[in-house]
Amino acid sequence: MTHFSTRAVLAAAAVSLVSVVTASPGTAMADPVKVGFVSTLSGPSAALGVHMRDGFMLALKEMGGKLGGQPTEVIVVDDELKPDVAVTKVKALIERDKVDLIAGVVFSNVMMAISRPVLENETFIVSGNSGPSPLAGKACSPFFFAASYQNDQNHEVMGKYAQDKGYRRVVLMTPNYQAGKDAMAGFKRHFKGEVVEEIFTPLGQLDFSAELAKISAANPDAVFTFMPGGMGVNLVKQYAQAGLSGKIPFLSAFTVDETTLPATQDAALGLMSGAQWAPSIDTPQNKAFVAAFEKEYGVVPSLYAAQGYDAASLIDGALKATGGKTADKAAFGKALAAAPFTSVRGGFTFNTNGFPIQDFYVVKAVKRPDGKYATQVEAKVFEKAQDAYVENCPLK
Amino acid sequence: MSPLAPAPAVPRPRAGIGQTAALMALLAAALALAYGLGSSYGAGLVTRTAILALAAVSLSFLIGQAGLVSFGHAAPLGIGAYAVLIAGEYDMTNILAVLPLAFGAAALFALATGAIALRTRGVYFIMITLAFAQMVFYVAASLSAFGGDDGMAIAARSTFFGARILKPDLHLALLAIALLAAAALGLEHLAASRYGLMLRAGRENETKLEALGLDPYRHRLIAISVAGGIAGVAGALLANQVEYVSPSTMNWHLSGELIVMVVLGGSRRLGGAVIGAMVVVLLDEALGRFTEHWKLGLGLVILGAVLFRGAEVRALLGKFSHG
Amino acid sequence: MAEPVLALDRLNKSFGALHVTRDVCLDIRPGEVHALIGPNGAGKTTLVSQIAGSLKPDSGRIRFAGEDVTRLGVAPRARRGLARVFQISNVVGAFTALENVAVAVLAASGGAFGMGRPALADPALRAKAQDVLDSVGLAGRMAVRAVEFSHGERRALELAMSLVQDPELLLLDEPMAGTGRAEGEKLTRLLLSLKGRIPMLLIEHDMTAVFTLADRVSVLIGGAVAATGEPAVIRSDPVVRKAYIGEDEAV
Amino acid sequence: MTTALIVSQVLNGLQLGVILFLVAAGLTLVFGVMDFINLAHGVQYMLGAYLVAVSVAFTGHFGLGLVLGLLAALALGFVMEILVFRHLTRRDHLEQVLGTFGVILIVTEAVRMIFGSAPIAFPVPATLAGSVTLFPGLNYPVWRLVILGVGIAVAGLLWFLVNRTRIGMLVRAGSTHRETVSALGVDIDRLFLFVFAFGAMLAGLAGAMAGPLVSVEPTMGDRILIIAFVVIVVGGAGSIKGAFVAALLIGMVDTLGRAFVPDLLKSLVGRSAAATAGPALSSMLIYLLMAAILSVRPSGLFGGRTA
Repeated sequence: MTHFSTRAVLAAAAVSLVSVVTASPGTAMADPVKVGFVSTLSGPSAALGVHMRDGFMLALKEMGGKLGGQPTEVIVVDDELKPDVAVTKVKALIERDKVDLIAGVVFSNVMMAISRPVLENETFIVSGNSGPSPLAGKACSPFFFAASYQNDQNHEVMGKYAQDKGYRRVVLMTPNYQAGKDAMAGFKRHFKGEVVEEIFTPLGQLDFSAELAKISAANPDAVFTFMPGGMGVNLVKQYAQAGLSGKIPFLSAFTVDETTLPATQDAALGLMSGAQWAPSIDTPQNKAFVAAFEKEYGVVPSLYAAQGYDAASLIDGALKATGGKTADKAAFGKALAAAPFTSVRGGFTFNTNGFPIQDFYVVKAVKRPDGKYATQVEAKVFEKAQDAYVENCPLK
Repeated sequence: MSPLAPAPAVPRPRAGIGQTAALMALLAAALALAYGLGSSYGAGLVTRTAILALAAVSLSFLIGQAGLVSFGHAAPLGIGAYAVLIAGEYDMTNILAVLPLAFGAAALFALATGAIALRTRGVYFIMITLAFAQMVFYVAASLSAFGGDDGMAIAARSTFFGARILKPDLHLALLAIALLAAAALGLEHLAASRYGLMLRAGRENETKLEALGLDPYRHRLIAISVAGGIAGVAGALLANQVEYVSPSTMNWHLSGELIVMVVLGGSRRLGGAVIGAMVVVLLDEALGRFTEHWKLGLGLVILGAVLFRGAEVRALLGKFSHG
Repeated sequence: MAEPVLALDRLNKSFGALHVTRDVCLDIRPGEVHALIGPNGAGKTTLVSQIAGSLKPDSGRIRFAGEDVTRLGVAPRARRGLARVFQISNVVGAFTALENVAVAVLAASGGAFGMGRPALADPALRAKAQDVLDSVGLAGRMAVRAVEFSHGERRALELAMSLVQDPELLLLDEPMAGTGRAEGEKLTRLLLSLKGRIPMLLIEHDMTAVFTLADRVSVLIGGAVAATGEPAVIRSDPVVRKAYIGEDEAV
Repeated sequence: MTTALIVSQVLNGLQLGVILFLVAAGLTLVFGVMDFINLAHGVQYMLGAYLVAVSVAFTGHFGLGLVLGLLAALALGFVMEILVFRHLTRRDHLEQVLGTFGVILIVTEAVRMIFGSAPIAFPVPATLAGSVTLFPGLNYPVWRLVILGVGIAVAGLLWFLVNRTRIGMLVRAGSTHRETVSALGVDIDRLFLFVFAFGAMLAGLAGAMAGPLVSVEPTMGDRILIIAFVVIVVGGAGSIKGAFVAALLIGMVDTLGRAFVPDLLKSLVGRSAAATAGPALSSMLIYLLMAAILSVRPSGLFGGRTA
């Protein structure tokens, strides 16, 4: 059994315990704006979090390291996709680092875990991705703003698209957790045909052969799926190899995007997704953003990157409106709600619940002339859409 | 255990009480200091340390005293956390009911799985405990009424007949330290008792114990249940601190980290686990501040600690530490 | 005659094609020291394991202390008074002599689950341990860890752990192995002092010890009992001489 | 339920089993020779996938890339053994668990620093892409058939190596009579070096076979590691035959469980209950199987000794 010098270890522990406990936030100089950026940077889904953070940091860099003209300090923390870890770290951001607001958060379980302590503390959250339904509806908060979407919306896009296309029989497949169930519910909101089968898979599944065999046997008009991160890569590769790609249309959300396309490559070509943004959106801001991102990081940005970028622009705009001050929370909240920035996705306004009113598209995975893979707008499905939960939100 | 390793020194439990007391004093002092400086974050860190130390101490009892390397100790911890969540959903928040419930549920789980796991030895034991923990993980992930894979926020921190005594973080911190002290001293006492002597004898030489007419099975089962129950209490405290419970609490990495704490601090004495918990929490904290790739640093520290605890180094340090 | 303490009735054990115990019948009478000898590979260890309960015979019965124990495991047999001293000294190396004996006392007395007071603070336990350590000549070594003991001392300690249990039968598996001449003689004297009080089954290579201690001797050859009888008879048995003892060793 | 569906699910199960066998074989060999618990085996699987993916991209040729990648995996196996693992062989299991847990963290993070968190490309070689019609109504991906073939070939090769060669004899003897082998004058440490590196290469091969099917990212070894351990303890640690049988058993149970348990539950407890319980039960199935087998046979199906 290993054992170390007890006294040495004890002494080291004592010293470091004292030093960490007493570590106080930097002595008050001209207070910079402090942003706590929470993202998933380790584990199988880290790619999403890396994109979102990179988008945010790119915007900050373009603005000379300042938001709203103020010197800005961004403290990035890794939530490890563990809600309890996230809560601990977010509490540290608020209590130790005294951040002015929290930004980022990829996954909704993390968002649901941190939202209560953060919002109870009346600290603002600007979501760079997650838009869970409780925060859009009953549990909405004047301190919460989503620079992304409400979770259900991209699924609704695909349901509407399937309906418009005249598909009658579809198979739905998602991981067995809340977001998966929400995805199915979102899809069915506008799809009126027959759902032949609902397949729930364990989270983090590697091998989809059993499910693909089932799908092949059921031979539906289309498959709708939601498999974020690595699961999506597994599924797309195996879907192509099973020879289903050309045969059964593959509709998805958060499954085929620029975080996974470098891995799936040709296997994903032609697959359809619901999104509120794609690199191909033709606005000057978006063209500049996509070019800058590719130049900075060498990869095509994903919607997570675009949302991270927009989150930074949104904060920047609001800070400009308040003259760089966040102390007056009502004023800062009002400034954020006005969405004083130009989103890379085009039109963007906030609804009463802090979620955007925006357009949604069906996008298709393509190979660009330069050999890189990206999504491309195929059709606009919703125009200036609001989410399904806003009526439940008491905020007016 | 490797036949080539020299016989390890057996814990002298009584000698550990002084160390345990010193460690509790250290935690309490750190807490006082944090409050003195108005660092509620520091206080939270002390609380987290105490909670993880509680779980680590119980695992240390299993590893150091009973010789049972459980690779699934996150499971009873998670069960304790879920006990708080589920009881809260049924409006049961009284701490006098919730903590015993967490202890009982986790101990019962440990008893049931231990009864099977104890039929195996060595690597099989390590793996079967891991397997049981994975099963609990998947069960928790399928509890859609309680958040499924996402987990959910607990209704409220535990109360004392309706009084929200744990609402102030200070109270939770004090409770965690007090329970840690109680558990550590209780386990020290248990280790020194007749039961503890027999448990260690079984760890050291099972064949002989059987030849003396004693099958250590029941002793071990008791140890597993007690350790599981204590881990359950730690889980209940963790749920109260974070106010959120999810299956990720039962991730096998946490089981691994608990082993790291026990071994880093030394499994000979229960206090070692407390030291290990301090080191791991602080390492997480310090490295996490320093770099995105903090896990690389943690890995290096762990590997280095295992590789370079060579006899020479120990002999050198031993002069100072055991003098 | 009183019922034997231990009676083996046509025991058989095979490992695959290897028939290592063949129709072994053996009994040990109250108070008797019964030696079991045989060349290497005769199946002594397998037989001892079956008697102790760590190995189950393929067929045959074992009666011990008036009871059929064939299907019982090691621990239940030990609780019925079967005390085993292992071929390779089996004590808890990291424990002191006192702790070792305390373990044996507690295992025998059923106090093994006591969670109240510290075990070693019990004066009655200490007194009992002191007594038995005295009786095996380890009086001054109570607080020394067993790893620091010599072979002979460890053997004596193991014997002490057996004695403290008031055994019905001592199963001694080559107690002289690995001990020096002086230590061996000391051990022989110790066993001699117990003779008559506690029946023993002595498996031993050291013929001096065997002929000093044994009331009867059984010879195991090729897994079967070739002969049983008083030492003098065995010593002159031609089959035994030929197969095992060898002319020059036969004193 | 059609015959084609059942046949394809059985093939799926076999093929998953074969991948598990490739991973578990190295693990069980290393355990057998030195009683060594190597948690870092999963990262060797991950490294194999990365090395082969990179070599294929670099050479532009799948076969050549595969060979180069596997050689690199072998070389890395030697390096890791010399740097880390040989210093852990004579420690107790606890320290092995701890030390190799540290190796997981280090290697995973190092790969992330070099290649990033995002999954990297590992396409199926063009000639082996797509699917073939096995019989009317049953199309099956060619690559999965390749995996089946490779796995069975490796199993045959291992059987030959272990049962018909001197080194195999030593490996078998080493797992049960370590002292005897040492007494024969065989340098057990050298034997371990080769077995370890070979095991690393086998894990790498498994990674390379799985690469075109799954997401190749730094933590891909995590989940497979746990299942591989389930395989070796169910089979009996140290036994190649056990690993083979257990791998196929677990591959089958896992796949068929996922394929049929939800439907089965639907007919038993109704649709909504089945929707939640089904996936949970099918993910637990292999652990249930393991617990059941170990409670009856504490040393696994073919395990002679308790570790």
